[in-house]
Amino acid sequence: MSKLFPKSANRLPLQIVVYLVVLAGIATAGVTYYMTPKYARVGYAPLQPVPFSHAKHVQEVGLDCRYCHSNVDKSGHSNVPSSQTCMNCHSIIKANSPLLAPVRESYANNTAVPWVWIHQTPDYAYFNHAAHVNRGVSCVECHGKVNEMDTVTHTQPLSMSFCLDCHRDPASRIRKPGDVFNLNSARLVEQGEAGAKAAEKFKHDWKLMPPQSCSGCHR
Amino acid sequence: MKRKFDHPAPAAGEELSGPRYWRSLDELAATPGFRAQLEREFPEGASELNGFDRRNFMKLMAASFALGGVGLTGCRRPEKFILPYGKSVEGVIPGLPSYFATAMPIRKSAIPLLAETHQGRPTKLEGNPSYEPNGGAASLAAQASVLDLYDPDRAKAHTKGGVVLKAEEVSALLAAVAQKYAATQGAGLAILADESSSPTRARLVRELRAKLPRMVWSEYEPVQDEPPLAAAQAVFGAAVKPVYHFGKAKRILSIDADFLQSEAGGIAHIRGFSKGRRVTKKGDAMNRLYVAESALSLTGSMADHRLRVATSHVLALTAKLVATAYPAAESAMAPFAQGLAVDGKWIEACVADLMAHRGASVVVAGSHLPAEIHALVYGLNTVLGAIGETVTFVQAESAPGTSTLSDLAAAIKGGSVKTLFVLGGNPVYNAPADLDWSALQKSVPEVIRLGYHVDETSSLNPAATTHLAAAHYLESWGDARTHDGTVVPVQPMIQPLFGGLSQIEVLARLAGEQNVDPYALVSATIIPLAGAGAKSDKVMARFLHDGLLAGSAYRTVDVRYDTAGVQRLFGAAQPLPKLGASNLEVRFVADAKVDDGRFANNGWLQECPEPITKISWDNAILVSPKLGKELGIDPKGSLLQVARKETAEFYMGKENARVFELSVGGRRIRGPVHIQPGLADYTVVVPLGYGRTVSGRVGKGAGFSAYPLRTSAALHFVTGAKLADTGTRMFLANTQEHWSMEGRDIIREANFEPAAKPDGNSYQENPGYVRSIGMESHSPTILGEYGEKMSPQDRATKIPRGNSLYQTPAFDGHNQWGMSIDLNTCVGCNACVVACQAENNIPIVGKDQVLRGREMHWIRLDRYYSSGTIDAEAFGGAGNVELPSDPQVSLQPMTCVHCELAPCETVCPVNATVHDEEGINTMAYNRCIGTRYCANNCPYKVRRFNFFDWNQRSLDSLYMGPASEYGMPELLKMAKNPEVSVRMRGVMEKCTYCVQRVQNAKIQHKAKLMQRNQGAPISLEEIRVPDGAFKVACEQTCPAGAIVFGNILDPKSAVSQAKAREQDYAVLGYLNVRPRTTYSGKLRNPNPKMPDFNPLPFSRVEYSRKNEPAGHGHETKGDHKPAKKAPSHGSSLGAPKTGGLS
Amino acid sequence: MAHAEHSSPAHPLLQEVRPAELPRAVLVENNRSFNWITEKICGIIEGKTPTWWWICFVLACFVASFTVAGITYLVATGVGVWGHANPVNWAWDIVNFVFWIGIGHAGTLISAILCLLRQKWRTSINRAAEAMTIFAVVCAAIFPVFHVGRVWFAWYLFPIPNSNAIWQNFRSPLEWDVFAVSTYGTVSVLFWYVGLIPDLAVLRDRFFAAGNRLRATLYGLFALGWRGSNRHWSNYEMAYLILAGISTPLVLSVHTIVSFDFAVSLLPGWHTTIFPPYFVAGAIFSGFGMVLTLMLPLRAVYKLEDLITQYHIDCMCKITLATGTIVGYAYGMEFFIAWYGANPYEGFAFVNRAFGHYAWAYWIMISCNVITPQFFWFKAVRENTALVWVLSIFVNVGMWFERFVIIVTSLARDFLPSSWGYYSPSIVEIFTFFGTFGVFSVLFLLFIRFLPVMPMAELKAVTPQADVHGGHGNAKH
Amino acid sequence: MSAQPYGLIATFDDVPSLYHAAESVRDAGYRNWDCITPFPVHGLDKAMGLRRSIVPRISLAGGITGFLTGMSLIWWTGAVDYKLIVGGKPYFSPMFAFPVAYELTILFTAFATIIGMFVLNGLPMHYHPVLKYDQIRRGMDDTFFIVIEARDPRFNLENTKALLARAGGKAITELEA
Repeated sequence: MSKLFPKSANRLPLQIVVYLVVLAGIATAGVTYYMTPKYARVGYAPLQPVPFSHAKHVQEVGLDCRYCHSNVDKSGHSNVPSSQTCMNCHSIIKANSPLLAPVRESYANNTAVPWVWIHQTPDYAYFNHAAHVNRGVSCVECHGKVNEMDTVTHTQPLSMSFCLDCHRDPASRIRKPGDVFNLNSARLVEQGEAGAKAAEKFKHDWKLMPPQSCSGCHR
Repeated sequence: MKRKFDHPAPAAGEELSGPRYWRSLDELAATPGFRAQLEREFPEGASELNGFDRRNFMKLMAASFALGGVGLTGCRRPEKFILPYGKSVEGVIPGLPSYFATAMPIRKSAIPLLAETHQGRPTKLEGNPSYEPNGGAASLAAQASVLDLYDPDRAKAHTKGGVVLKAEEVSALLAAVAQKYAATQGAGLAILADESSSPTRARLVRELRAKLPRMVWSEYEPVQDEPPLAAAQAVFGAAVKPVYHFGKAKRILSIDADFLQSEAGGIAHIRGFSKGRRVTKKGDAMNRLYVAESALSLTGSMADHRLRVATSHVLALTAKLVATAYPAAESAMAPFAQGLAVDGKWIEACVADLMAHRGASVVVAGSHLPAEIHALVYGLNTVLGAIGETVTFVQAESAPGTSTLSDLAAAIKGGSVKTLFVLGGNPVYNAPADLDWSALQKSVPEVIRLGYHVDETSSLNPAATTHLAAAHYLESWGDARTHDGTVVPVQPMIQPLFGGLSQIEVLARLAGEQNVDPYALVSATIIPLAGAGAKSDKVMARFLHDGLLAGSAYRTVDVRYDTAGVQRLFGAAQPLPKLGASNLEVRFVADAKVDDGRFANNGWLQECPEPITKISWDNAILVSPKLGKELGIDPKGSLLQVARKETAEFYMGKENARVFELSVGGRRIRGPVHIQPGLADYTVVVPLGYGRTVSGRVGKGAGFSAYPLRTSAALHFVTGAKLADTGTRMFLANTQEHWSMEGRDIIREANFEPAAKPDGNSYQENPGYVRSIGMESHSPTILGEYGEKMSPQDRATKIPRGNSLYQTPAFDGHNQWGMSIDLNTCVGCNACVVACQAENNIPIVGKDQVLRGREMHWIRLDRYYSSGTIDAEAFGGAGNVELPSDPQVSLQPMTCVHCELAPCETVCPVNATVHDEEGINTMAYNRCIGTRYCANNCPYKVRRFNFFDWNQRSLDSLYMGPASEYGMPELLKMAKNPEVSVRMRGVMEKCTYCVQRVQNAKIQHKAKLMQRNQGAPISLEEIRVPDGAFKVACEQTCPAGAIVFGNILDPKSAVSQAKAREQDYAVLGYLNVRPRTTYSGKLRNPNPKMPDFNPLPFSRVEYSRKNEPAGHGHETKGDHKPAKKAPSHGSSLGAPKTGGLS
Repeated sequence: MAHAEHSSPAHPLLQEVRPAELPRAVLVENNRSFNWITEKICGIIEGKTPTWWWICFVLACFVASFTVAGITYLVATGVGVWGHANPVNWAWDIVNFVFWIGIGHAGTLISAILCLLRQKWRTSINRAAEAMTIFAVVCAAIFPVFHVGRVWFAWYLFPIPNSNAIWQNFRSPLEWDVFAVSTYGTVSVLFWYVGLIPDLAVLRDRFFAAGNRLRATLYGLFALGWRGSNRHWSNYEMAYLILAGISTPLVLSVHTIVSFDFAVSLLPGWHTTIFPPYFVAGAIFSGFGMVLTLMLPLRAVYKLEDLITQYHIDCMCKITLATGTIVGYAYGMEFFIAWYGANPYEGFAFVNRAFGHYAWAYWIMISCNVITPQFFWFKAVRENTALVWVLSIFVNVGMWFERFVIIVTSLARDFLPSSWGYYSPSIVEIFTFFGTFGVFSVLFLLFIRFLPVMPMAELKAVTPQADVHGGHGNAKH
Repeated sequence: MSAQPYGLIATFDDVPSLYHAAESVRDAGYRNWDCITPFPVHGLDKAMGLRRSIVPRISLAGGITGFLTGMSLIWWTGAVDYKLIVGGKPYFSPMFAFPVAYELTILFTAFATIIGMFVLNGLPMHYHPVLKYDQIRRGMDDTFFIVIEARDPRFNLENTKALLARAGGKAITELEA
């Protein structure tokens, strides 16, 4: 009697297994990549209504972060400046540059410039700027070197694990209070032996104990 | 931070007048109104707030922009926008709430408040601490009033005969009226207003009446919360009103007066009362409260001796009291005391006790009582030397020439009224039935109504009625006086959302003032009040900053009691009505929640259970168990009565009440009957304020209206009523099915003073009595010997293993949070329930869901009755079948107690609820998948589950799922607290110890520290949040100061002190869950000389019966007596034999 | 009858012992031949689909649709569509879960434990019983999965690395359940499938011979090229024995862990150490009830009296009787401990069960679980198939109510009287549960239609002719 | 047939004859041969001189792996990667880790056992010369075969045929490879 399965059929099971393994691998990799905040956020650099360049304003003009983000060390979240703040200078400098039209218009009839929102945390995560900048965590840790950016780009994933990395080991991230708003400064630990000691001292002296349980960020 | 709130010109307001607000966002985006609104609602960076509602709002807005072609949608995720101010607003720091002083006016008084605003949105109200008598506390109504501001059903435009009027049209209309009647000196013009304490309104009214002398100015309030001036007028010859100082009172006798809740100045009363009640250590004094009342009020529930007496018999009782206290008056009083069926010993002992504390005792009579009684009570206080001590009399505001509703009615009948203004109030709904107000109002050619809702009065005759949308007190300028007369500002937090007007704005326009800007009007009143020479702007700045005008309280007058005056008041003595099932007494009371109906459309109040009956969303005809039996209402128990029988009939866990018809004098109403222990046997209590026919979605159809029974002659109580079964039934949303503590050790009570023959049970003899009750009292200590030796601080961090298999990891936080609740001072006002609701974005679920037991309150007040009659046997005895006719009431605020060894955490499979290092039992909503295992394993049953999308779906279409519309009304979004996540369906929630407040306090404190000691090391003591730097919502609003929250690592903190008390205990402590919230045991202070004295609180009697049936209880020898008695005779245990008279 | 002169431990399955307590019953009546067995069992599959099957199948699908509808509505709307509310946050959902899991246990028990105990009478029923297990687990799994508030996040239950860097709480009995039930399901399927392989090979060749290449290929694929080689048999036997060996502790652990859901909590009426044994006994009890409920009609319809003999029914009745009595004892013991423990909360919980608002449920439970099985003392009853079938139904009902009583009454009235409540199911719950019987039937009908309802190889192995020393030589064909 | 056949197959009608035939083949010293039976014939392994199956060792290995996986998973997630205070219980304790570890033990044992069995049996193998034998169908039903493979050193068409015939085998046929 003729056979039901050809000889080749014997290789079939093995092949199936191999294919499955490969597929599973690809799927996992894909999910891991496309579903992590890193993918969704890092590199996000939308077009803003006004092509504002942090690089120019910080490096050339030499503005401090707090000139515009004036409440970052007082309030839970760092405010985006009102058009009034812009007009402080731009009523004189580039007073009628077409690029600044939206700002002037907004200032004139007191409407809002719809800045595109880049650094978002989820609704249920309560990040507090004041808590961080007052305790030696520099802007650069989460926002990257904004001072060198012409268009602001999302550089860190800002995922829970990202937060935890720092909360579990604050000493390795902190700066001298003076350096917090100096985005070119180095972390204490990156300043050699002394720096590392300083970091530990900082942590101990100022009782740094970042929360690692839910209530720190979720309410 | 309190400062004058810079207010843009009202002009901007018009652009966002009513209806447009409701159109879809993309359409709205086009309107200038939207921009204006953005500027007001979304100031600098506001959109970065993490509050869910705000995020959601931004999403919607982004979407709408996209539709409008303004924005682009990102390819990877929808773009969101940050919409900062064009021009910065001074003093507003995005993300930080601002606080402004204001006040909630109500009748002739006001509650000073601080409003927490987030970028111009008031979200939470708190009492203003600068007003000393209230000490920062607020009432239930005040807490809830912020929701009214965002009531989607409020009147959103001025209309005339259904046509919308613009602001200037309104001004024109009012000007026209003013002109028209200037000619006739006001003849034909009548104004009916609700009562108000506003000096500005008073001033404007004076001006107006000067201009239009023949105008009729009348005021009407359906409910009285201040004693009638007539009494004082008669006996003191002056229009004075009493102000009580319960803080000084050692002995208090309340004659049918619910001074803790429904009387004006309730908050101050509670505060004073609890001051005299608080016992922190052995040797402290404790006041004693005697209450004689017909209903069971909150005040009555606090009574040490309670006498059930029909309100129609109160005069007799008072007469007897006077006769006993002041023998000289005996003969005069005799005829009035005729036929009073009250145990004479009760009265004698009571009076003796009061007299023994001359100068430190006080008698209070309910405002609803006739002037005679008040006159007598003033006399009693004189005899007791109370006047000037525990009660002072102040010059009352009196506006001579103000006519009553009846006068106005007469005028209208006479046809002399051509134009009628109805400012506030709601006469069509709540005017006395005999006036037939609807007909009268219809007969007036022109009616102009200033109302917050389009209610019964506004919609009576739409064609002929002009409705002016009233502004909420949080969006309008004004002023008011507190109960003691202190002038307080009513300061707007936000522009009128719908361009509403306040009364003073209307009156000013009528009076033809040049400057009708309300701020100008108010300052014009206040500056003179401040006294000559004061610099005006300084005065106002200070006034608004403090939230009160220092030293502006009513002048105290010393009064002479004039006995002759009393005789003038009294007519011939009437025989006492013989009450019975066929001749019932009906008592009309303002509802504890919706008051006289003014708050009927407030969801928070509607859903909040009535403090005593525990019924939400309805009122009921309350009858005593005895009457209930006679009416044939006999709830059946379970197969073999294993627990105390329910007082109500239940169908599948829902109270299935019989609907009765209550008729008196030919008038009749229908309502569900609810058996209420503690009532005078033949007094029927009907709360007012329900059964609104024209109201918002919330208020409409809730309960029944009792107004149709009221006549001008008998506004507060009437006899001769009958109840007849209609054969129909309806469900009542009763949030507490079972009323008895079942002899369990949940609320631990003791008498304050020893009995005549000491038995070692009283607090004096055994301050640590709580430890001789409950499983812990005879089981090995759960902390283990080692743990017992530890200091409270060590216990909080090291968590002694006790006899457990497991060693708990150390809690290494800088602070360790804990709470202490004093059961002895809590009066059960429920303010905490709504305060928590406002602070934590807790949704309401509607009657249907409450019926199913799905209410979401994070803190609830458990109310237990005890009567000393419970069956000693495990089950099946007569003692369990008997309903208590005269119970003792025990109240217990119950919320998450944050167990150190939390059973809920152990069972959550996904780590959604875990402990933080500071001892808070946290709840990560976003991690929760909703297995509800935690709720099952919570012994306190304080976890609440989002069975539906309460926030996103309308409550009447919950079961339609996706078929129903998604999303919450914009207005309601504005009410949400951006500091707290709004929970979605399918997640568990519960009290978080206001973790948002805790965290913000910590952060602010640390920021300050870092800026203060630049670089210098910070000590562990420094890093701790200073005690009292912040308060959690329930603690903050508690008038009794019964709730204390703080850091238990700090031995000096208030909470550590409270926990150090000997009467501090953990509910269900034997479970070894180690709650961080502990309770201070309840004390009762009965008078051993009283006939109804019982050596033990009833709950204790029941405890002993259940747990030491033979009476072998150590420490509770006193139980022998009651325990030996036959279970079925409650009264023999010392329940007042005088109870249940008729 | 066959005799075993020598027994080598290496081949336990082949060795026939005579358990003292059991009579040497005839396991295959009328001394049937190998071929007869093959024909008989394959016949069921090869014959044309009977009308009654179609009727039942359509009916079952209809009933199953209730579950589908109920679950869809639930997920779309929220758990609120069920009757749950504070304080009763678990009710029919978990009741049904425990009920179905319990039923499943008999299958594993028959195939595993009886296999270890050398109870050869299991051979004719173990295949169907195992199938029952798997289908019951499927029905059971529906409830815990869909009772959660946010089922789309149910994957939080599995330790998958994610950007939130958060893990599961392995202290939670519910998390133990996740592992227990999924392991149980997997192992049951494997065990069942391994048993099927030789029979699939039979079908493969028969269909091939009959020229039905399609079905031959299908069966063939799953037969994995089985060719009855004795070198294979020897590994196969060993593997099968080991699977049986691990299934036994598995089945015990699964219901133990299910009982932990309650025993580990601190709720009066849940918090009792007696639960694990008591639940396991209950599971076996209900399981055998279900086996009887299913096998008796099957036996009648397919004329399998020669394979499922009176002796089989007898054994199952006796086990039901035994476990039923154990359960009864547990009920009694609960009360004793509650009284003896002198904890007022515990005491009340049990008094309340028997005489409180849910007394009706309690007494249904008692009468079905404690009284019903006592009838099995009588041979007359055991031999009256119809009666046995009816009684087995009672057992199922009773066991459902046991779970209801344990879960709902304990929750409805716990520590604080202020939060006492009463639970009643919504129509959605009722239909969803009713529907699961449809789901079960659909699966079971498909099984009896397309797979051998009895393990042919094993049956043949227990016939006299299977003995290497002849026994009754030639069987009649 | 031209090519070297796979081997010889002989038919036996009942168990005893197969049993004795197997013994004789074994005694003849063949290695690469096999019996085909519709059900596991008790005692046949001995008759064929097979050693005890090594599946149990594989299972044991699987079980141990499973248990360790469980314990280490719970220890690492709870006590190393993310320490959370849950219900006041320790970060790790074998007590609460046990149920899960236990279940994983069983799961892994099951997998190891079955995979081990298949590997040892060289299954799945859908194509096999024996399966091409036209009577093989009855081998799944009620007939017994002995197959002797041609690659056996002792295989010799004639002698082997004779041996099988002596052993009572009927219908001795060559199996094409």
